[in-house]
Amino acid sequence: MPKQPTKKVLQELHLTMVRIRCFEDTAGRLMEEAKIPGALHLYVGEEAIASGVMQNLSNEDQITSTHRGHGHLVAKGGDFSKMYAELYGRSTGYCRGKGGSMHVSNMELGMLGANGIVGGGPPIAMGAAFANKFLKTKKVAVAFFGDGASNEGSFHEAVNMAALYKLPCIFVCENNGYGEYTPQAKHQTIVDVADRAGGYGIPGVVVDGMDVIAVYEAAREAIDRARKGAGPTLLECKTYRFYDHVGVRGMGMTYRTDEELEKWKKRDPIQSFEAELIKLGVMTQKQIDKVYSKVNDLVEGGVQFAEDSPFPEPSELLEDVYCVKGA
Amino acid sequence: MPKQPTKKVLQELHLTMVRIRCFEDTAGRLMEEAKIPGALHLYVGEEAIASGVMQNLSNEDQITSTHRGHGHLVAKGGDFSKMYAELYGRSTGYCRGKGGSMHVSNMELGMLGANGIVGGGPPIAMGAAFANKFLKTKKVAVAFFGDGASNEGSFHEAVNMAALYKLPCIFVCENNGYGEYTPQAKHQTIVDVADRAGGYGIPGVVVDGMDVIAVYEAAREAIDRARKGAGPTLLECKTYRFYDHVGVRGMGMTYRTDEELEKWKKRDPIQSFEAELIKLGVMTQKQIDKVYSKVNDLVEGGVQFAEDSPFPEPSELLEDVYCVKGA
Amino acid sequence: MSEAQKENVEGRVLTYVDAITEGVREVLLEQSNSFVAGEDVGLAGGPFGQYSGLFAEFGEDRIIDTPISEKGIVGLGVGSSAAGCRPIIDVMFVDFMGECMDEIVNQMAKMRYMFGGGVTLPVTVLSMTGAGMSMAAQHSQSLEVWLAHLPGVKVVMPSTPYDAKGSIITAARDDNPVFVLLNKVSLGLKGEVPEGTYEVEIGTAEVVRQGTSFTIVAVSRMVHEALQAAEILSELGVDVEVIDVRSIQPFDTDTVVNSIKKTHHGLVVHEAVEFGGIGGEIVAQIQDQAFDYLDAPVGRIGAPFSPVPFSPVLEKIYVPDADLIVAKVKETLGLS
Amino acid sequence: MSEAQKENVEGRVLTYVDAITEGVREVLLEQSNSFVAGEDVGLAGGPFGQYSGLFAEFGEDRIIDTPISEKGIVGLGVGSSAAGCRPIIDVMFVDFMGECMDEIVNQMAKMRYMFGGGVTLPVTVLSMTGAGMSMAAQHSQSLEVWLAHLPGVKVVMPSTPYDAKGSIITAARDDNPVFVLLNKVSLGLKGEVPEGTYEVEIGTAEVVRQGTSFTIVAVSRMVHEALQAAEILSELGVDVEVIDVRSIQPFDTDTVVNSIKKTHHGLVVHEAVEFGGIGGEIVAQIQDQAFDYLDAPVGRIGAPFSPVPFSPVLEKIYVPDADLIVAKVKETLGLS
Ligand SMILES: Cc1ncc(C[n+]2csc(CCOP(=O)(O)OP(=O)(O)O)c2C)c(N)n1
Ligand SMILES: Cc1ncc(C[n+]2csc(CCOP(=O)(O)OP(=O)(O)O)c2C)c(N)n1
Ligand SMILES: [Mg+2]
Ligand SMILES: [Mg+2]
Repeated sequence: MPKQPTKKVLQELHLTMVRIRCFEDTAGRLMEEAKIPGALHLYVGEEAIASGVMQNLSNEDQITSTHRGHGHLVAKGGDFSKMYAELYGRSTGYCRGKGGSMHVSNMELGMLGANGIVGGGPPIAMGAAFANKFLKTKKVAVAFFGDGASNEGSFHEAVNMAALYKLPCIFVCENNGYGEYTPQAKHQTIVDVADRAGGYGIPGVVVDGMDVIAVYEAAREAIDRARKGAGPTLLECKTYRFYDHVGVRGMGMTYRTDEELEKWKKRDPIQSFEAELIKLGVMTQKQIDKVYSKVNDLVEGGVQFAEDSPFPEPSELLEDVYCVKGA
Repeated sequence: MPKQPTKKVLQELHLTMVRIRCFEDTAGRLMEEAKIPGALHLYVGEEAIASGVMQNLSNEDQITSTHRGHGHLVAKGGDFSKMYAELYGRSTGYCRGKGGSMHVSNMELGMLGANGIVGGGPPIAMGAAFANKFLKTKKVAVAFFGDGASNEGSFHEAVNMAALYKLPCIFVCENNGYGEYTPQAKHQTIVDVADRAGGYGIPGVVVDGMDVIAVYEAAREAIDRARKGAGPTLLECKTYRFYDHVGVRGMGMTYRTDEELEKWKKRDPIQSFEAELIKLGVMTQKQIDKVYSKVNDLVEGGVQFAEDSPFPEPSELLEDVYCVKGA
Repeated sequence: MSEAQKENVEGRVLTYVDAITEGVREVLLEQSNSFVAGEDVGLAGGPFGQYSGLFAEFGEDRIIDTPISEKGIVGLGVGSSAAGCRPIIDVMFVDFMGECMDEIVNQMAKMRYMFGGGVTLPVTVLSMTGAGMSMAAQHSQSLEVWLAHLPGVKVVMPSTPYDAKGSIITAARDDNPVFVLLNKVSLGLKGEVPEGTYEVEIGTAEVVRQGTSFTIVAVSRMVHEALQAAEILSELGVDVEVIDVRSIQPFDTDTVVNSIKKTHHGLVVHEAVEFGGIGGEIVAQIQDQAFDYLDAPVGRIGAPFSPVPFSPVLEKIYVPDADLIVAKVKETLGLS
Repeated sequence: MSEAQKENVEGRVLTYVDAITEGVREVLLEQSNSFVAGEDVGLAGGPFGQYSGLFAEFGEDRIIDTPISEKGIVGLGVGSSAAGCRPIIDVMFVDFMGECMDEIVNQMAKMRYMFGGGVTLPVTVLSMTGAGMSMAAQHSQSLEVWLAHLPGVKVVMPSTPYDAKGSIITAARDDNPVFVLLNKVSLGLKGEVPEGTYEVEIGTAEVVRQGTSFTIVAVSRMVHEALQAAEILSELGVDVEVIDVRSIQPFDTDTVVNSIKKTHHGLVVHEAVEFGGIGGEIVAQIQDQAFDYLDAPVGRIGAPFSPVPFSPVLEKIYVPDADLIVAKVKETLGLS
């Protein structure tokens, strides 16, 4: 049996989840109020995955994210001000306003980008892991992707190559049971995406994605394995998104039942973890409340920063297309 | 235990293999003599696969082939004259000289083309199988592909979709241990490509690709299953190519050992089958010799036909780009 | 839409998105071997609602939700059309064509030719193009020139509800692979659309505004910007003719060249990146065939040389509009 | 190659394919974080022998055989270059780009922009283009315009051994994604190649033959056909200037326009399908910037509108050559 995470780790896991939840709740509201342009894919309900995995990574380690990428960047240490500014399309954003929600990124934090292309991340993470091995660093690269993305050819090619070269690469499938509005059973015959691991001769692990400790432990094992040079793991986390595919209420489509949603909401990764924390005596309700109020202050500050920030200048349009030597 | 194939079937299997071998031996010689332009990928050594599979198909059933496609078309009933004419780039060829070795095809025989793109076939076969089901025919579609091709994203997507829709589609992996000059162990970690079937919830079957009866039986099972509506099978046939990747002696690269080649040649699918036929009293050596002489007459006739045939007229260059209504 | 056709319309108005749905529906009614396949085209009715109601009407056998597998989806179109179906394939955004370009360039476009005419692929591909919705670099592109450069496929880009419906029907009746590239910013655009089936010939441009002193050749949504520009310019005494190219492969050179011969001035406008876009092809054809008629170089307007930016302020500058067209025409004519 | 450079060469002659090898080798020697990855680049030395000897010299850590997985291969290039390497990625034939177009168009080309400049991708992609070897429709294409239309990548097409080696070195030193598209029919072509490292600036064309009365702008192997045509034409009294564009993205408009201003006549020649090819872009730029200098329309020669046919007799007609260029120039000048 693995040793119980320390109190510090438990508190950090909690903080990360709360940070994601609060960031996303406000982002969703702002989108539905049309203050944030474009489309947001919110991570609410899935916080345990990014939090549990990222707890094992340093800023040096890389991740590739998805269209549903805010949670990953928050968990990687993303600054709310720069994130909201990016969602607002302001020049102070992480991408100077050029990327927006679907491309928010920060190389200093090892976040190689949210990605608007389903399946876009795995080949890039595999490539980063290749560099890590080539350059003899001890870094690992983690590719997050959805159940839907596991049907893209890019996933297949990336996992095969990572396995072949024994790269320090972890493939984390966030299986929320749907690709957009299509349930898993209508896009693949298997129940566990992890079953695909066998086709590449790597371990496939299924874990409860609503249980942050379970994710943390499983990710630690996979990451340790990768760092030791033993190659990739396909780690599948079963989860659910509490909001719609896009935004909070989305387009009002009826592809999921209320019962199903309610059933999963009862397993809210944050609420259940908080109950556990209190039971274990790691945190009191008061301390928990304080976490929220601190985080909500950061949210408010971040939104304010974004709204106060300037839009990019027209001259910025043609910047950053190429790297100009000496510039 | 499945019932023993009839004498007629055994003789047909033999004939098909001999047809392929003789066609290819001559084609290879003609290429190396620079009589046939371009590059040929010869099927010698792998005859048992096309022969065993195709014995279960009618002209109505479709196949997609590979760059190594002559054997598939021969086994599907391809006419030597039209095939050689195509390899020679003559207007009497199956593709009016426009396709050549890598694109030789014939829709009347259900042969949806050799394909110069590794992994090009599986999505097309899946699509044909989709039509078969949609149109409620009883046809099946078979995708042939190599071990190397199993690493293409197109393979992954096609198998997943075929499994999802339970299509009458059979995926036949001709695992000859190499993708061009790269041994299997250097392109994937698994030994059996059939292991990938689990990732799609379909049966994966490994069979000795040098044993035509084994291929015939396994293919029959998979094809029966598909025709009954029970969905696809991934059927892997272990084989070896006796010639180089391109042509007979190829580019003289030293990526395989002579010992390896000799070991496999001892398992020549035709020679060992002939010994078996004689032992079983199905054919005499004399009858076998007669098969060769008949087939060689066809080869000679085919080559003669090709060499006597005209090249396409310049005006044909711009024909067949589009289907012109009423034309 | 010609004047004659307009008369038959009797004022039935639909949005562009509803016209798409209606076009697809007519095809499904007409051709029992046709079906729609793509990501979330079924129960969800397509990400833009462009297939809404079809799942209920035609059922899951004919409106087929696919996995997120663009290579598989296009392969499904190629294989099933070779084997007797007339599929309508949805590639959600043209940006995603990168995922299935092999199936398009090496299989769909070339199979008939490689087979010496031995196979026919009556497949229609629908996909959304265009910027203007803050969807950033991977969901806003206009990559039509890739396809127009590809012998073996046809490419149409309807700008109106009328053309959207008619083009889909015509494409589906065509025995060749046809791409119908739809503009996502135009989905709410309203226009007259007749009931029942009708065709919009592939390969013919339409003069959507008559004029005598300047020709604007516009692609897809830019037609509307050009028409707006023409109104502004008419106040300045410039009588602009606007041509909706409608089809970029095959391309209706004659209609364009004849107009230029009349007006002696031309400007080509599209949303795609200017460099390497279809505009260069059109300009090259014009100068080749109307050289002696030109009083000034034929201008081009396309997107600047960058990916599509997310920030609305940058995207607004990025996408060509009526103002830019007016400015360019004035510059060409030396008006201040 | 400029005159100055030529003087330093001292007659060292290499084939185009050996120049490629040498260019790659120099890069590997110079940059310890560079490696080559692609299908059969290792032990086999590349399907054209273009990497031969490198596996023996640099070992399997730096010359990496990959599975047949173009999406993975290009993804490897994108991810590893973002993470500190300077990869040289081999996409065996440019025809296979269809398999990895997403990784090129949506990731490699846009990542820096989408990240607001936050990432640098010093990746070089080598690939073979061109027809003429009876390799049929899927192994003979010239798809360079797809890439030239794509903000975020650079595209060079060396026509000589000198340029092949120098372009590879320059590309590998560039901090941007650069495609070096090599011509497979030119592999045996001989030319002077200096030892050691040197650069061929990306984005500058080269006047490879001076002339006064006609400008031929040629891409890749067509440079040699143009030079041959120029010899024939000189006997007819036409003094042809030949420009090797070398780089199509960025494109050296000035060199081309300046030449046209001198000769008043232009013809653009490339091997890619004419419709939608880079020729249209070049013609559009010329007529825009040298309109008043033109005595005749700028001509274009590209492949006809069909896939590349297999049959040698058809392929011979298909690929543009010196005879066709001569005929076109004569036609433009009204010579019989
Ligand atoms: C290549 C590509 N195809 C389709 C889409 C449209 N799309 C965006 S998100 C999505 C669903 C993704 O499902 P999944 O991978 O399960 O992630 P989830 O949204 O459930 O987190 C789709 C189809 C896309 N962005 N990219
Ligand atoms: C998409 C694509 N990538 C690469 C190639 C080059 N190529 C031709 S054959 C081949 C090897 C194929 O190996 P496998 O699938 O095992 O078939 P085999 O040749 O062994 O029969 C390769 C890499 C190609 N034709 N298409
Ligand atoms: Mg999902
Ligand atoms: Mg093989």
